[in-house]
Amino acid sequence: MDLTVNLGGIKLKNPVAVASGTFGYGLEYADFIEPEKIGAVIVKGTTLHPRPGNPGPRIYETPAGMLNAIGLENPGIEVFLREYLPRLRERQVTVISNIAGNSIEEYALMASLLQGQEGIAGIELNISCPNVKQGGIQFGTDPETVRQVVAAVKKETSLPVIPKLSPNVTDIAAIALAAAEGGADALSMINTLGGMAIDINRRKPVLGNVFGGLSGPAIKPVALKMIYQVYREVDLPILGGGGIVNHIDALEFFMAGAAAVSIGTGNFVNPCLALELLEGMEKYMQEQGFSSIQELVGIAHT
Amino acid sequence: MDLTVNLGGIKLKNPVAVASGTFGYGLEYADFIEPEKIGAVIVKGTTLHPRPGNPGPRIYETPAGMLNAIGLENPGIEVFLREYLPRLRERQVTVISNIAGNSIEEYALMASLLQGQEGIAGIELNISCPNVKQGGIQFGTDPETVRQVVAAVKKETSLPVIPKLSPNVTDIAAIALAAAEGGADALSMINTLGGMAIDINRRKPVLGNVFGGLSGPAIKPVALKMIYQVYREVDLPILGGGGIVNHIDALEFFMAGAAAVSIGTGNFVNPCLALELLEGMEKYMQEQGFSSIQELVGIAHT
Amino acid sequence: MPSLEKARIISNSKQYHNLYIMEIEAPKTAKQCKPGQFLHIRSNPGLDPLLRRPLSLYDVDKKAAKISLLYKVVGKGTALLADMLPGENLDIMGPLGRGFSLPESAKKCLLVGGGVGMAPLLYLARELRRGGNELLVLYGVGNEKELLALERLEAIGSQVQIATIDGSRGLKGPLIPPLFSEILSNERIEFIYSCGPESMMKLWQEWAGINHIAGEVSLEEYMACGVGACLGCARKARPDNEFYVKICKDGPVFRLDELELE
Amino acid sequence: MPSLEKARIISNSKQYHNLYIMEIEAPKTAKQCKPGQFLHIRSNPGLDPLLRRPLSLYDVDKKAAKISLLYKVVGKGTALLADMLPGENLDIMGPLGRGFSLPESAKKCLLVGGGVGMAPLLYLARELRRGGNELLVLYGVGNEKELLALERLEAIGSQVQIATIDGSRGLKGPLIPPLFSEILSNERIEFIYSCGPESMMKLWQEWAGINHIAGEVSLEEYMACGVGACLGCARKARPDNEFYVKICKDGPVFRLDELELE
Ligand SMILES: Cc1cc2nc3c(=O)[nH]c(=O)nc-3n(C[C@H](O)[C@H](O)[C@H](O)COP(=O)(O)OP(=O)(O)OC[C@H]3O[C@@H](n4cnc5c(N)ncnc54)[C@H](O)[C@@H]3O)c2cc1C
Ligand SMILES: Cc1cc2nc3c(=O)[nH]c(=O)nc-3n(C[C@H](O)[C@H](O)[C@H](O)COP(=O)(O)OP(=O)(O)OC[C@H]3O[C@@H](n4cnc5c(N)ncnc54)[C@H](O)[C@@H]3O)c2cc1C
Ligand SMILES: Cc1cc2nc3c(=O)[nH]c(=O)nc-3n(C[C@H](O)[C@H](O)[C@H](O)COP(=O)(O)O)c2cc1C
Ligand SMILES: Cc1cc2nc3c(=O)[nH]c(=O)nc-3n(C[C@H](O)[C@H](O)[C@H](O)COP(=O)(O)O)c2cc1C
Ligand code: FES
Ligand code: FES
Repeated sequence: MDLTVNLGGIKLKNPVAVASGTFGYGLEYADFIEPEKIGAVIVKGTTLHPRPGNPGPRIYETPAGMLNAIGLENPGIEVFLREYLPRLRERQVTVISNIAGNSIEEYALMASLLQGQEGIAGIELNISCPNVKQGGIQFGTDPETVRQVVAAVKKETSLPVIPKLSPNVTDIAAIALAAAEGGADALSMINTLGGMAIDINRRKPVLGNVFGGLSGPAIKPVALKMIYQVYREVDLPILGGGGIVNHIDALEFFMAGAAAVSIGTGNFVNPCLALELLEGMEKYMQEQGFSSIQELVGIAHT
Repeated sequence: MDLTVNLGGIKLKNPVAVASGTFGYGLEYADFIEPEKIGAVIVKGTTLHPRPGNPGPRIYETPAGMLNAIGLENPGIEVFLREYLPRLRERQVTVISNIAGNSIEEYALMASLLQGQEGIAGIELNISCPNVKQGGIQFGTDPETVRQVVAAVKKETSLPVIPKLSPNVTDIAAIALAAAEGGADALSMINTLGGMAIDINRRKPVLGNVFGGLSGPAIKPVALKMIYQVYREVDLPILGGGGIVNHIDALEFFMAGAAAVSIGTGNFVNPCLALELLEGMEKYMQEQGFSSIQELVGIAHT
Repeated sequence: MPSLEKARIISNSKQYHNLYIMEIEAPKTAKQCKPGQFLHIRSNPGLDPLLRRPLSLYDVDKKAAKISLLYKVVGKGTALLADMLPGENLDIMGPLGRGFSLPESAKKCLLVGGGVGMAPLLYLARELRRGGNELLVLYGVGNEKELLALERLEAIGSQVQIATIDGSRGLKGPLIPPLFSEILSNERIEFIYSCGPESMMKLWQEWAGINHIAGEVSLEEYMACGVGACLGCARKARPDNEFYVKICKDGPVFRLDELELE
Repeated sequence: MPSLEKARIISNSKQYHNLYIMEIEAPKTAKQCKPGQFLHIRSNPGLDPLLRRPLSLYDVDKKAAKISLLYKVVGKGTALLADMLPGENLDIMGPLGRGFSLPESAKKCLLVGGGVGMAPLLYLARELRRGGNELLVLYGVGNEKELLALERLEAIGSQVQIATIDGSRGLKGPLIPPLFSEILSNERIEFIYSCGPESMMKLWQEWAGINHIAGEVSLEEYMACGVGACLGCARKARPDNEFYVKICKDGPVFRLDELELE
């Protein structure tokens, strides 16, 4: 059974990654699951300078989903490289770095800082975080800006670059095409949907940041549709995710066109999901007579 | 306790409506709930000519939600006026007609056919149905087209006109503003999110139409956010809905800025919901010392 | 007139493998029931699963206001049903849909039920017998342990012929006309009722056509509203028809000459 | 090292009103437990609710590999827990978080537990007593029927003082320092532990400050991951701090001098 994937130049031992922001810097869950066995660990979104993040409450459960407004709390890229990366390298974890900038220049600068760092397999560009007001969301909603960000980053690094697309747009395919034009090696989709909740007792928005990002099974149908659409229109491998909590969900994503999948909220429900899901997929593939995961990619289109 | 609402010129005896497409032509549920007691019955989306709708499967359950791709099956506006409206009029149901056209002219023509028809309290403009390829969705995603459709309809009718906005856009406030410029009397939001599901056994999209619209509790956080945003930027009453299944959900919508709410998928779970929910709201208002529903509208903003 | 009711569960237990029978007390609902109709059931108060699930009226005792359901656990909704305990309330809506029609004068009727497709046929058999009809029931299952309705069918005086896939009882093989050709050649069937996998019913539809026998079948489709309000449970009566019938309202029972099975 | 485990439920029953005690057998987990830590529990296999729920270690018997949980039904997750039956499996993850610190040498400790806030304090009391510490427990509830931990607290040899809102037992009033001023004036408290509503703990923090007594409190916040991976359970240690602590990893237990309560 061949489960390896080449995701735009990143060699994955298996096609299941854990999504940025849901798996910390890769070792927080190490008591429960060995991060080096996971296809790829996409670490918490990192910015040039440290960020304290948003005031609480930062998370809230919604029907079959959750809202988060972490606000990109992180210690900054230097601390990441100095303190976290060496430990991940030592354990031979396949690390994809996730970066978010306030300007095209900042994205480029961060890419140059990652260039040449041993132990980083690729860069996921968070151009779609709904919880940061400067930068963040607007980068991901205008095709021309997306093209420019990707191009600027590609200039600074030889690492595979994977822009992460926001679903909060009218035309996801246009954004995906722009990312391809900018030189993206693969696409990651989807990030969270914009959402909010109100506390009827306090009569106020629940989240400290008012708005947050919706993730979890609730958004799975939206993610599948966008991946299905982009698969038809853009010739780049897709790292697909949004609401995956079991192997059946994951299979849906492969069939819609994802070359690999990412698990976010599902890790909170079951920290061993990334590997358990793999077993379920293998069983399905065996039973159905598939010998390579590639055979499943986009199969629902034919 | 004052529960009456003036929704852009439509007088509602209470602020709870049932959403288009989920309550048929108003009498299908009459064995379970008296439609004349409901704030407003928004009838199934109607087109100029009869439409057979999409091939099945047309609906599919998803986590805390459902997909539908009915494809606007309806007998056409003439049959609606001749066969269904008289029965609703007889029972004194507050009817809001929901129309969908293939062109601006068709919207205008349908508005003129509704003009002067006794028993119609207002017109909801479906400019956001994701299941019709001609017309339908694209009308709802371009601000200038939205302005034109609304203006064209307003020219033909003195009935209150309520465009129903699609959530599948980058900037909902821009669409809402365009609708206001076109002369909208109120806004209805949100329609379903685009989505899909895949049957891993058949390895095909589940729905006959491939894509469908996602509704139900899963989308509530998205609906609340969009209503909260539009309430801040546009001075029109909002008919808010998306995922309401109990009175707490409904209260969230009022607090986010909805002047009235609509129940769609919730009717399938509990056909008496529209009235039961009202009881729950009244109880909350009594306990918390509110005497009019108006006092709750937008209260989470202050 | 159908109603919404919180019915009390009297019993709910596994019969064999994933097959369960639940008995409920439903005073408002029971007295309205007709064979072939269904109840639309909420399997849990939460949101997963969200929608109601349709189940046929397996047996109805109007005097005692009792309804029995025969169901197979196939997914989340039916699994939650299986977990419910006597004494708990079941949120039901019904009876819904167009049921079977009963002959005006006594006839010789053939009932063909495959697996859990027997669910709507037992109550039908009971009512047919009450009307003085003569019944031949063809009952097909995987193995004999799944013949849950057998005793009741015999008790009401129907003649039952069995087919099992594994040959553990009756004829060995699938519930299709050729398997019963001998038996049927000696019978003068006037009406056929069937419920089960559509591919099986299709073969019986063809058989009925050839033999000029009228009949009815019960169909399935995903449902949301159950009352014709959402237009979700649509299917074409015939492939070349432009318009769609709704299983919940136009059916679930259809005349054999109304549609083409797939 | 914490683990994921399917623990077997030994007992689970309502004690009073919405208060329940569940006892589970958790061989992998029990032996790792320290007072003040918590288990992250999946209340159902479905998606509603989706996330795990944190519950404190109410009591732990390492030899028997048993853990007790004391919980109050407040919403969907705890309601589903309350429905679980002995023999069923409970999906637990833990023990997680930083627990209470135990004094190096025996001390006179004050434990202040309000309502279900007593949950983490009983096991703490047990371990403190094992270390030879002397305990004064202030136990505040609405009415005496909620004093679920009382017997166990007394059995391990703690001195317990009670406050009830309705005056049904002990002092009448809320669990705040003034109510106990007389009792406390005669005691030489060297360390204070508290868990309960934050507004109450804040008053005890002030009291401890005035009396130069060190101590620890256990805090709550919505949680997703429970291990410091999502950064969801953040709060500021002090209003003017720029950065946030995480309740699940930096806590749930904090030293009184680490943060300012609200
Ligand atoms: C009018 C009517 C009467 C019925 N009567 C009975 C009965 O008496 N006893 C009984 O056991 N079952 C009956 N069914 C079928 C029953 O409704 C479904 O098995 C049930 O809804 C499945 O729910 P679930 O949540 O357990 O499974 P799900 O998780 O919803 O689905 C499990 C599997 O079954 C498939 N499935 C679910 N519902 C349907 C459907 N309506 N049509 C086709 N495939 C479906 C799904 O695709 C999936 O593969 C009836 C259906 C209809 C429409
Ligand atoms: C470390 C830790 C240990 C805990 N130990 C215990 C214990 O031993 N016994 C016990 O009964 N409870 C304990 N709790 C609280 C318990 O986790 C919540 O009551 C439970 O998660 C509620 O879940 P639910 O689904 O029943 O309620 P929900 O439906 O989630 O919520 C019901 C109500 O409670 C509020 N709420 C829910 N969770 C929290 C939270 N974490 N913080 C603030 N408000 C919340 C909601 O806003 C809502 O108003 C602990 C919490 C933490 C963080
Ligand atoms: C708590 C939380 C924090 C997140 N932080 C980030 C982040 O820092 N960068 C990023 O690109 N995506 C972030 N995401 C988005 C996830 O990586 C993922 O794209 C999204 O949650 C959808 O997948 P899911 O439904 O499987 O969770 C975060 C999501 C959650 C729930
Ligand atoms: C089965 C179904 C059919 C629908 N048909 C229409 C329609 O004809 N016209 C329309 O404007 N909206 C239609 N909608 C959208 C609903 O009116 C409503 O806006 C949407 O479902 C979100 O609300 P909910 O989450 O409460 O269902 C339909 C929704 C469903 C589920
Ligand atoms: S289920 Fe709604 S029309 Fe049949
Ligand atoms: S719950 Fe995730 S960091 Fe605390």
